[in-house]
Amino acid sequence: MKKIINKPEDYVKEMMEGLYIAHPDLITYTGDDVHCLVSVNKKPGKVGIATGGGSGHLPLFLGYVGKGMLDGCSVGDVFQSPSPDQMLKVTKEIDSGAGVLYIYGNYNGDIFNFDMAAEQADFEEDIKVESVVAGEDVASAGPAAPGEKNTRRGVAGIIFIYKCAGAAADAMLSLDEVKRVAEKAAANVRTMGVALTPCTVPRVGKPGFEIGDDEMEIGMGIHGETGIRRGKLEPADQIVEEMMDKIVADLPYVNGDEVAVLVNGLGATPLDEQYIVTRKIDSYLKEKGIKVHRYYVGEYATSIEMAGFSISLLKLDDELKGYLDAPAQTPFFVQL
Amino acid sequence: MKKIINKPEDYVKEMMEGLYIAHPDLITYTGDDVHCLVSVNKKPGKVGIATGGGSGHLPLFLGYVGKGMLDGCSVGDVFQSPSPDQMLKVTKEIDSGAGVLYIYGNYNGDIFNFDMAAEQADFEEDIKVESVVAGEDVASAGPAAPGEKNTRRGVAGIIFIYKCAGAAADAMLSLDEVKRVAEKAAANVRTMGVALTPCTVPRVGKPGFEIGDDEMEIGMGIHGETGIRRGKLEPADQIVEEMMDKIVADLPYVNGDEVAVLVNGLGATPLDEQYIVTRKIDSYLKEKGIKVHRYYVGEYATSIEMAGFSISLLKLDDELKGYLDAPAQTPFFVQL
Amino acid sequence: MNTFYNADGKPVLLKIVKAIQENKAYLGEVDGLIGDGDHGMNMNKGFSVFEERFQDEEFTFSEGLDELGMILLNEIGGSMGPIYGTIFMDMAEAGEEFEEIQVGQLAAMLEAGLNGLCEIVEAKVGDKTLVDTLAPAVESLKKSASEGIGFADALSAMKAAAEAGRDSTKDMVAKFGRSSRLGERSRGVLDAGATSCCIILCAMADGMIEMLR
Amino acid sequence: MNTFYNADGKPVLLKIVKAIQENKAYLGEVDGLIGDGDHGMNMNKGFSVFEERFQDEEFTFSEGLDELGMILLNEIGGSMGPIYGTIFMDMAEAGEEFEEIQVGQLAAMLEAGLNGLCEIVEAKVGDKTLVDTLAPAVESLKKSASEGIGFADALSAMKAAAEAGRDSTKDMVAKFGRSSRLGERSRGVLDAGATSCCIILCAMADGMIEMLR
Ligand SMILES: Nc1ncnc2c1ncn2[C@@H]1O[C@H](COP(=O)(O)OP(=O)(O)O)[C@@H](O)[C@H]1O
Ligand SMILES: Nc1ncnc2c1ncn2[C@@H]1O[C@H](COP(=O)(O)OP(=O)(O)O)[C@@H](O)[C@H]1O
Ligand SMILES: [Mg+2]
Ligand SMILES: [Mg+2]
Ligand SMILES: [Mg+2]
Ligand SMILES: [Mg+2]
Repeated sequence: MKKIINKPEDYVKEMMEGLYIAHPDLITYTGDDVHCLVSVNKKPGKVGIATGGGSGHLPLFLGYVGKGMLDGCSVGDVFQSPSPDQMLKVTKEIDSGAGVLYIYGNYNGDIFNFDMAAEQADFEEDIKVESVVAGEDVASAGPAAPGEKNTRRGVAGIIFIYKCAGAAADAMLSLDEVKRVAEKAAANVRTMGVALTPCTVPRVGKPGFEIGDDEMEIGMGIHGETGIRRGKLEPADQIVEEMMDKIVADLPYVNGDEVAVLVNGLGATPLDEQYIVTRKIDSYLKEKGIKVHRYYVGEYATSIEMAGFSISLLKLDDELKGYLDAPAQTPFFVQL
Repeated sequence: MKKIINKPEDYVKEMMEGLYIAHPDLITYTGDDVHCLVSVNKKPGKVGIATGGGSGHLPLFLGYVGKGMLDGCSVGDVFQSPSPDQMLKVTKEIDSGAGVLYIYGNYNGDIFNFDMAAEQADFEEDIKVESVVAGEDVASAGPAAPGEKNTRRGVAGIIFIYKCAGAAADAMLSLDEVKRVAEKAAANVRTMGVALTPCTVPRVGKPGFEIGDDEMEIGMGIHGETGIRRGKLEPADQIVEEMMDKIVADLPYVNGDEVAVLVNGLGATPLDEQYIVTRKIDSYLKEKGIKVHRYYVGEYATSIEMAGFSISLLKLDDELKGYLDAPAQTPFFVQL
Repeated sequence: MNTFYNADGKPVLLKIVKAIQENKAYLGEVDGLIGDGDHGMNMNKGFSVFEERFQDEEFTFSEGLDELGMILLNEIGGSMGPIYGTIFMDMAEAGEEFEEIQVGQLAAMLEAGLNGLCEIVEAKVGDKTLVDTLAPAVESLKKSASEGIGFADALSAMKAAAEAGRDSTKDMVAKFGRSSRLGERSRGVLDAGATSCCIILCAMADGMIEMLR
Repeated sequence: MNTFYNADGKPVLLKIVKAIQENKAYLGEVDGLIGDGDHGMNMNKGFSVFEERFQDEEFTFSEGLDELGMILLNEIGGSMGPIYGTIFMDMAEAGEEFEEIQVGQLAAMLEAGLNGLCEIVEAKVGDKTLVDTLAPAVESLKKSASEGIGFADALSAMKAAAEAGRDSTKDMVAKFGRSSRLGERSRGVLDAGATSCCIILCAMADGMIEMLR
């Protein structure tokens, strides 16, 4: 394990301390617990939006707390959900009477813990909490049948949900309305990833899986969950084509649609490669008659130091476009 | 070589094409050459600022072209200076009569090529060009004796020079004044880096050097230039202390000074680790009585997929503070 | 010698805590083979918080289970917090009225824990999780109760069932959690959760046997 | 047979281009041992642009050097563009008035190239760079000129000096460029720039020998 850290057990605590030092104008913590991050900028009467999840995905999750996006985030150990208590602390701090929306990824641990926090907030604190669970990784499971639970993992596409819901809340919409917007974004986003190298959880000290020097795994999750295919590394254009075929067919995105595109580096993959990928996505979508409203390229949701990237598409209507384009200012996401 | 690319010889061209696709509101190119990047936002009468250098350092160099920072950038192959012709094209495009300032790193190839471009701009195009060369890596050489040439490498600290000079130009200062501000920033910035893993130039196909699984190299340059010490990997706090001792003693930064701090990831090092580093820098500076005006943490100047980080300090006076805090909007740097 | 008094619960709970603490490294090793190696650390966290907070307090068996369960459920996070938290809290709830616990009562408590778990996870027997330890332990106690077996013998039988359940995971392919990514390659080693569950059940049984009146 | 006419320069220039193209892979290998392996590609780029642009044109030796130098200097970038660009352009400038080139004239031209190079780089003989090839080649020509040696013999002597210079880099420790990071470990292999410079000088000599009148 080659990391610039002190004791592995202090990894998350020290990382969080560094964050508060670097961004005092935007974030702080509540309940005497550095794992309970909240925005310093409160807007009275606004619906609060909280997220949460394990560490190891910076800028996800906490990096999107600030103006125009999220209001709070509870942070767990690396790849471990935080506790209900921690989520409850965040919830109490960010509620200003209009209720709180939870937006988080579709993982067992997170669901257990955040459902409990939501119940406690409701019963004990009289805070109305609604939840929207992101599950848009097309490689992780088939689409949910009508009435069935979505079993797909939530990955980088959650940023689109944050952005749209955050802007809706910032526009002072009600909890139900903000939830509706979040659900609309969640329903219209699809993601797929590819991994080239594993990552190492500091407390564990060894890579989460092994992969050959010339191999990639298409569809791998951001904790190293199995993908849909492992094979020899291919040229960028070929990888992008395989991923785009799967993504576009899934919603499906069709001729005439307008989308936002997120090209997300998983940690060790240089921006250069992400732009090479962007170039191919653009020509692919042009050919399909799908218009790109805007691109986001960079590291938005990582797997510590994994090499690889993911592509997310969000289908836009006028409402979502307006919310996506609204300004925001967080430690990792600034849009004018 | 495990990279998401097509043909290595198309690496830079395709990366640039992706950039123009993703950021059409901010950047474009001139002279029919994707290597000649210019801002789409022109401010008549403003001093133009150009930079340039080899690829492989994204967001450096080109990612700082936009509003309030740079106006143009010529881009070479990976780790290779662009040509005088390319820099001249950029120069011609961004000059609006007030002259052009070149700000670039202290490397042989860049100096050869940009000095020639400057001469041609002057002689053939009647554009007045001044140059400020960044050389702030305290590990790369001793300080220049009075009247002697600075032989230090220019690394991540150049971003501070871009920012201050860019804001000065945006404030419509004259070429001489913008140059003075750039020189002041250059004189007050110091950087040092540490590398944990090598990077691979795509055209070359193998890592630039070898380093043990438990080793680091303190003081290494952003092309893999030899550092001052190779040794066993140490805890983050110890590494930071060694680097800060060298940086702080060099200017020197002293009790009562006010600084800006840049913690820069070299490519594969997660943000988490950069914040662990930030935490230690903060307590180190507090102990020395040096006040931090603001932190920048993230990937600002990389070495493709090298693991490691650098620390840069900029000593501020009221003038530099004003320029540093001024707003800017580029593909990779947005400040309100 | 056929009754465990709910009031005698404290040493049993502390024995469970101790067993987890002593097996922290071992559980890490087991999880390291096909998981990510953190199961010992994850388990140790909540149990040690309980010990620290309650070692100088008085509490019954069901109260102790409730407090431990609440700590796991509320404060620990991860998957193990809710999973073991649910098991212990549902056991506590089922047992809170009991003054005397005999085989049938313990069977009812443990079954409530298993049912609670099955409400929150999808894993079934055969999926290589802690369910493979807990389910046969419950079955064994229920069988002992219906056959009128003495408490000490029933506890021994339950330990044997839990151990057999744990060992059965060795030949299984993981369907849930991290190890499931290995598919067929997850066969051949124990499941970490099944192992920790067995440690907990055996420590509980040993603790009770000492306290039988 | 003691004069090379400036007007006969085209085949000589094309021979140099061809030599670089043919040695692209070899130069990459040499650079790969202690550098980054791109020297063949870097050199090939500019020389091939020259060939493409001028293969159907007429030009003298000094004109060809000037055009090649300008392409390297203006269009190629990197370090090799300015370095070889300067050498060729300064050679061209020194030779532009010559109609007939004899040993003394060639010595003067090459010395001008060396001087131009030394104005932009700090490397000296012994630092394991192309200077180690170019400097002894200049010395050899100057010596031949002062001793009145015939052109063909002078060119052969220059080739031998360049080759010896190139070979001398094998035992040196690199002081400049990428290989310098290896310190003592850079000893034992040739320098890439010294190798390409030798290839260029030898191709030039061979081309001239064929054209002597
Ligand atoms: N979805 C699940 N349902 C039931 N049990 C599970 C599930 N996921 C994991 N487990 C159990 O948890 C154990 C691993 O626990 P632990 O290592 O603490 O967590 P993690 O897998 O997050 O590292 C597994 O051995 C398995 O018994
Ligand atoms: N500062 C310098 N001064 C003189 N020659 C140099 C210098 N740097 C590099 N060289 C020469 O350049 C050669 C390497 O060229 P090349 O591989 O094309 O460039 P790079 O080192 O950028 O990969 C070296 O073998 C050496 O002869
Ligand atoms: Mg884990
Ligand atoms: Mg585990
Ligand atoms: Mg090179
Ligand atoms: Mg080279």
